[in-house]
Amino acid sequence: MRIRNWMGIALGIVFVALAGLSAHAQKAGGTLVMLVQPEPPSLASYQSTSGPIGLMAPKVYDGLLDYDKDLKAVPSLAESWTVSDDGKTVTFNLRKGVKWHDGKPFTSADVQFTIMNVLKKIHPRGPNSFKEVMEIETPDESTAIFKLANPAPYMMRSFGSYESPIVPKHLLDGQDLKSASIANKPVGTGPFKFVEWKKGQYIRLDKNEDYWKEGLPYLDRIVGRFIPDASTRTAAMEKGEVHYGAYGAIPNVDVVRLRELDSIGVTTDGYAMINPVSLIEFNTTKPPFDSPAIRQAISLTLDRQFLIDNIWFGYGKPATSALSSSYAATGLYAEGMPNYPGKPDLEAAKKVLDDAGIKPDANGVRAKATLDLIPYGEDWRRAGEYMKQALGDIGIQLDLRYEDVPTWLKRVYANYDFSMNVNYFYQLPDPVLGVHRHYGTDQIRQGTHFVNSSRYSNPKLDALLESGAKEPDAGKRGAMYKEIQEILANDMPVVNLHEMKFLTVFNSKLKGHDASGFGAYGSFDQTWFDE
Amino acid sequence: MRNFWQLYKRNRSAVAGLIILVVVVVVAAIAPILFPQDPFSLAGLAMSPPGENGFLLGSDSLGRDVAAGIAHGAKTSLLIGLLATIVAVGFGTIMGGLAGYFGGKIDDLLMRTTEMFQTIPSFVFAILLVAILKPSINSIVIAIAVVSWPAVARLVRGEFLSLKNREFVQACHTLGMSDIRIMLGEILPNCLSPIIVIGSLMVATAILIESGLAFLGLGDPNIMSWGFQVGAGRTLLRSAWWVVTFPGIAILITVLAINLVGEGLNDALNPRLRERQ
Amino acid sequence: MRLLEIRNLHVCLPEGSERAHAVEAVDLDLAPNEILCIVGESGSGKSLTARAVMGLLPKPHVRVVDGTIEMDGEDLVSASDARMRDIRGSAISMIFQEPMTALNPVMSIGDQIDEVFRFHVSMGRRERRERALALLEDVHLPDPEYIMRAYPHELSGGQRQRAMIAMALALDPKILIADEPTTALDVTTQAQILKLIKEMQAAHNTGVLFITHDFGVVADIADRVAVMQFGKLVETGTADEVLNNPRHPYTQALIAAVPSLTPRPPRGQSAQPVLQIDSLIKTFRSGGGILGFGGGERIVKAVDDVTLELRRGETLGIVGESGSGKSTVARCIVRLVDADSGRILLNGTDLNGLGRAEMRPFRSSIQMMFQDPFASLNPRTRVGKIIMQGPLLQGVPATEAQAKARELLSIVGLDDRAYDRFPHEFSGGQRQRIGIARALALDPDVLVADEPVSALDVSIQAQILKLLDEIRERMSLSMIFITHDLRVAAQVCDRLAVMRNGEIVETGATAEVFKDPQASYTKELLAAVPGQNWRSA
Amino acid sequence: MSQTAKRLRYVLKRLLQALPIILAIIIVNFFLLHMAEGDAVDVLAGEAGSATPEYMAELRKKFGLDQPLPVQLLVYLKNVITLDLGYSFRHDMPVLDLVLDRFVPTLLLMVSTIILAVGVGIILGLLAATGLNSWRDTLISVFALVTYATPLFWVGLMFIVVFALNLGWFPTSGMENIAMFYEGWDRYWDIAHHLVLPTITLSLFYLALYTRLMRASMLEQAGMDYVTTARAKGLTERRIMFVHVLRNALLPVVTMAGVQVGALIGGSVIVESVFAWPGLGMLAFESLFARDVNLLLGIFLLSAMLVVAVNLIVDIIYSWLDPRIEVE
Repeated sequence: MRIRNWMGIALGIVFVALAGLSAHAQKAGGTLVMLVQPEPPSLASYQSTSGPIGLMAPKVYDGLLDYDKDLKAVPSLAESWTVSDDGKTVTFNLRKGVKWHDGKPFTSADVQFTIMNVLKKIHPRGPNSFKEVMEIETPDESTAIFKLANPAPYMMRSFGSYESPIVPKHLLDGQDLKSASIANKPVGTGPFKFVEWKKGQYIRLDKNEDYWKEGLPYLDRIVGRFIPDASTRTAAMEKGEVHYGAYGAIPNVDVVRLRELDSIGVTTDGYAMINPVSLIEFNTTKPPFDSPAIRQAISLTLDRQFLIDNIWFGYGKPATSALSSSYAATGLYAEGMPNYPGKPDLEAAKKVLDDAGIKPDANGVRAKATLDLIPYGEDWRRAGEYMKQALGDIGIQLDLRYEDVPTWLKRVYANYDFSMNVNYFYQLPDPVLGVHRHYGTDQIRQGTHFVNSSRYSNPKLDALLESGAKEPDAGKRGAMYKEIQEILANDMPVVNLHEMKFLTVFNSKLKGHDASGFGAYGSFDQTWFDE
Repeated sequence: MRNFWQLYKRNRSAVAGLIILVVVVVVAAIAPILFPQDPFSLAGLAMSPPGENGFLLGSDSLGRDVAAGIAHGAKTSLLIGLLATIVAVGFGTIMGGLAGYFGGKIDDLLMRTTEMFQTIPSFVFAILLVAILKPSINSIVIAIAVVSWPAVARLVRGEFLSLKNREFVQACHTLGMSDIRIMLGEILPNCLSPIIVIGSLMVATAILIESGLAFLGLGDPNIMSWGFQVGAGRTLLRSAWWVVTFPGIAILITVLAINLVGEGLNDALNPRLRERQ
Repeated sequence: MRLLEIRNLHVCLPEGSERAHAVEAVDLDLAPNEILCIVGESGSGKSLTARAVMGLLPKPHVRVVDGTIEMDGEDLVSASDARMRDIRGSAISMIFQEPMTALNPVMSIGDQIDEVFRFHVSMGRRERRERALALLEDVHLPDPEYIMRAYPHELSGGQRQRAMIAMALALDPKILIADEPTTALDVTTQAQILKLIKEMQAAHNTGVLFITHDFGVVADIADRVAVMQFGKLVETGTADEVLNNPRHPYTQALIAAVPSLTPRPPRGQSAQPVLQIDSLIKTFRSGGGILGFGGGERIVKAVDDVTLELRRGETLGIVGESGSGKSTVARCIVRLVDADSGRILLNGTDLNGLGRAEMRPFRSSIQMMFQDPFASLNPRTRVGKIIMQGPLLQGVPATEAQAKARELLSIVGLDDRAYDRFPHEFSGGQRQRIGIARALALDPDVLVADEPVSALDVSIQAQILKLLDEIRERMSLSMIFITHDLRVAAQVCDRLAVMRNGEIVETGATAEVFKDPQASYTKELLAAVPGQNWRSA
Repeated sequence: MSQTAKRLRYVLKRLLQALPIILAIIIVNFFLLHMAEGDAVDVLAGEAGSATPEYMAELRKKFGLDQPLPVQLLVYLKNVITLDLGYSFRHDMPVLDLVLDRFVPTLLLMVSTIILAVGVGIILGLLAATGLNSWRDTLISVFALVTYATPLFWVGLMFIVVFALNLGWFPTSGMENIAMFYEGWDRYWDIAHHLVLPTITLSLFYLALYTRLMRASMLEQAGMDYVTTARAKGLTERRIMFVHVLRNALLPVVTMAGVQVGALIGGSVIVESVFAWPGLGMLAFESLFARDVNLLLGIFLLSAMLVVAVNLIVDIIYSWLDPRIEVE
């Protein structure tokens, strides 16, 4: 049984009308040069969620849906959609007349192929997001019907072009997905066509004249430019050689200076979808961090505001729970968790340690450990240096270790040869997508990156996580997650540090780059220059 | 010795270099007295300009004292320079000495090896070594030594080649002296001067390489050094110039001083120059 | 008529030198078409006098402080730099001791001659070239076209010096200054160059200021002679006066020190051989790499089937010019160089092919003395230790070796204080004495002396030769004496072997070889010895 | 044998001699890289966000990383013989294409740096030596020392701030103005404009070396006998310095330039990083941290060949400057 979602259609009409109207105010033309850092390994957003890929690929690919600034779903390749009452059937009505950049028509077969053969197989998060999708029926060229084993409300948040790009079946079917040529030369349905990738220099995308949104995109061209050195990126932004830099492309310290300039704008919008949180992972299987007490003490000791002020120059918010406060909108976030003090509480920390029998020796040292630092930039080194000093005050003596990416990944996620690791995770728009992977026993997957490397295992928590994932009722779900957060605040397998605020720095002449809820990961079809 | 000092003294800039170098060494030695606190300690208000909030040379983004860092870092930087040089000079002398003394196949083999090292882009190779050995003082010293020794080997080989045919060495052969004793006791002391000169310049280069590695994020995170300060402060260049500029000046002055001393040593030790004067 | 008048010339030395003036109160005259030889030992100031005339003193530390140098009435001391440049190369020109280093290695001979024309006269390119070719022809260089294009390293030593002479005579100078122009040359070449200088001088009516340390050369070439010592002129006069009737004691002593060409009387000798060298062959290879991409490999037969015999108590001289292989023979004998084949029998034991360890016991029986007094002693080792090293290596106890070293120092005529000093504190002659002491420390049966006096001034040379003679008697040494100097050979050797291109062309008792040379090469050599008509005493 | 044949033979010989060196470089670095923790798959998976061990194993199989090391090495060497440098794991492209793409910028930066450093170094060294102990000499010596002792990245950043931002004379970074996509002469001009700051920055360090070497070499040559001869011929000091001494003094500078090519490619990492110059140094740096073994080996191979080629050119220049050296 299908129920038409008139709402969707209506929204679509309004949207197109609005786009048509505003075309008078906005000017077409111009080349946008945006910072892409680092140079991406490929543009295969269907098999990698790597940040720089996310900056370029969504300009080429479309998703079934898009999300507005409030993260509400709006039509994209799907003109409308319906969810059955039992939540197990989702029907998408696809836009007609859409063409791939190579001129071939876009059909429901592409959707079926993308979800079942690509995203469920090789996308890093796809197997999770589409876990419940058993099959996709394609009664005609413009209808795709998803059949689910269980209801999956969180899935409806995963249809954006960054998370789930729809890829051309005719170019991928029957090929080895891992070495298909579209990895480096993407062919999509999006507002910009891939033209050229000059390794070490830039990726060039030109306007798609046949884009299905009438009158869009405004820009003639987008060039993604690679500049390895942060100070040089800042200089290039200042000089107007580049117009847009997101995801920390411009270091916060420079932003503090640049935001005073009229020619430059700064925003923290556009990151709601990824919801990043910095944290410390502990190896809970061996001393000294096998004791919850020492983990709690660390959480009590660290001055989160200091980190935010001195390393991220004021951008960020102290973490107060295992869940980011941005989940407050969906009612999942719980306030007032223990061991997340507003100000560092050294006395409490020492008491916790004393009570647990972790006493200082003659030199005042209670425990020694090595702190591994995520090798993604200088900020994390500074954070480590701060923690070394701060934790020294309660008798935890740290050595810092900063290795390159492969060594670090191998150490933490394959060899488990670490005791304490600074990291950051995207919590994503739903905890099932971004948070569960830290804590579930089923997420202790040796050799898989960014999952439960603490090897924390709690059957009670596992049960709560499982039912929380499936619960459609917002109120009940909120209660479950409150309990989850309480358990995690007491056991502290991971200490959350702060809710990160990524910065987007842009030339003031650049408008409309924030049209999508994805911010920099959006399609930029409505971006234009106000000369 | 007195003779040496007389000759050295004639080069005024070399004397200036020596004075600067002595000052740097003294600062390194008394750093724990000047700045008893851990140079990593968060001593006060972050990013204070020089002279404010009790920071002579300002503070960095975490409120660490730049001056304390420079004083404590002097020891590390000099140590890295010295150790890397000792290793490079030691190894290069052995390789160059063997190659020059024995000649023939050994020479060919050893010289091809040094050629190999000179064919690899050396800084990239140093980065590779540090990355593989994981960033620490030890691996930095090893990496610098590995890319520096071929120059020493070539120099020593040349010296050995010319000295081994000198008549005093032949005289030792006719006395039945063993090769080892001839190499160590007869030839080596006579090529110490150029080795000392190249060694002194190598200390300077090593300090520069260390700062370059640190710039690329390959420093030891636990030990205060000028390279560390420069690497940590480089993004602050435009917002808090003092954080990176003062350590940079420390590097500049020290490298400069070592070079002046090296040139002075060269003038004083190089007999060819001496005869000309 | 006087071409050049030097009056009261004083040239100072840098502060802190041994003496204040390199040249002191020198008066000299040079007439056209005259060859004036300035003779003296090293450090006598003869070279600086010549350079003062050229205005080529290493200013500012060494300069003329007093006196005049007048050429045709024009004072050169006070002449401007520009005027001196005009004079140099046209009115006065100069040739040097070592033509290899005196010519620019990266410039062709033709270009270097051409420069002289370009800077002094205006001439077309063609004309300059023709003049240069004619000059090369004049100095008897074969194939002048080739020489014009050639670089210095492509010519032989004699050819280079001829080219230098051509260059110096390019503009028909009034004065030619020749600073030891034949010292670096072999004796036969020297004779040719001396002949050439005389010929050119006569043809161009040139006044020649000829600097030399060799009285043989003086006897062959000089019209007048000036003798210098310690910067002062001790005697001047015609060649005949000075050479045959010297008045000043220094001149007398110098002349007395020149070894006579008349071989000394033969000594009684045993027929028992100490050392026999049998069919010795040594070839040197150069070029070619580890993987044999040779192409450029050169093979030189340095020693080609040499057979020699040294009898107990005798001194066997090996004479020959550079490149004859005489030094290689010596080095093969002491096993510094491994011979390719042949036998070296020391008291019946074949040394050739012995390993280092096997060789060690024989080291003490056969010792060597080297040519260069500066290179043969380790500058970083004290004299006592240098002498002791040998005995210590042979296992002699340290105290015994020390005592022996002190004793040897006194035997070679050195003060006991020398024991604790470094080699650089000694003069060349003293160092050769130390070298002798080192060789003697092992009580050898055979001493191989490789040009032991060639680098020494003639008076020192006489002393060392005398010392060697005494020691040979005292220690009943047998000696192989390598030399290029036939005068020295005549005075030292009992028998002679003459070498050329790695082969022995003649052997025989010294007196017989001198009196009645068999090989044509020996005759050539003997004929080339400078000053042979001068003195028979 | 004719002169040309001799030269050809020499070039061939030198290239053959370089073979074992290049082979050794490949083998040494191959094992070094495999000694490092983690491989290309770890990096790719880490960047992708998350990947299952099964997926990673599949990738390893695809890249041939599941084979024993000696087998991998042999396969690589076998491919290299056929001029196949393999596939870059990270870029999913043939290594040869990638490396050749970066070769031109590297060559541009290298050649312009050598020309600037050697050229200006020679001139400054000459000026210093001819004005020995004058203020000119002192000034040049101080300048050389200071440029040598100043960390490269600091100079680079300062140049950007002063010349690109404050004065606006040059672009901050990159190789061309990519918003414009110039063509023809405009493009060459644009590239030259972008080349200025990186070249000057990289030159400064080497400039100091050549200046000092040239000065010392001039002084040494000025004491040689042939200079006395030249004076005895009545030549002017000018002629002596610029014709006689200069050519001889150049020889050690040329030798040094040859020795430093290897260092130059490596030393450009920092400059390439600061100025976002798309050269091989930066590519090597990135591929190292991506454990892109094939790519890094390819870079080493190419840069080794470049060094060999430049050394050959230097030798030929040397033999042209110094007739004593015969190319044979």
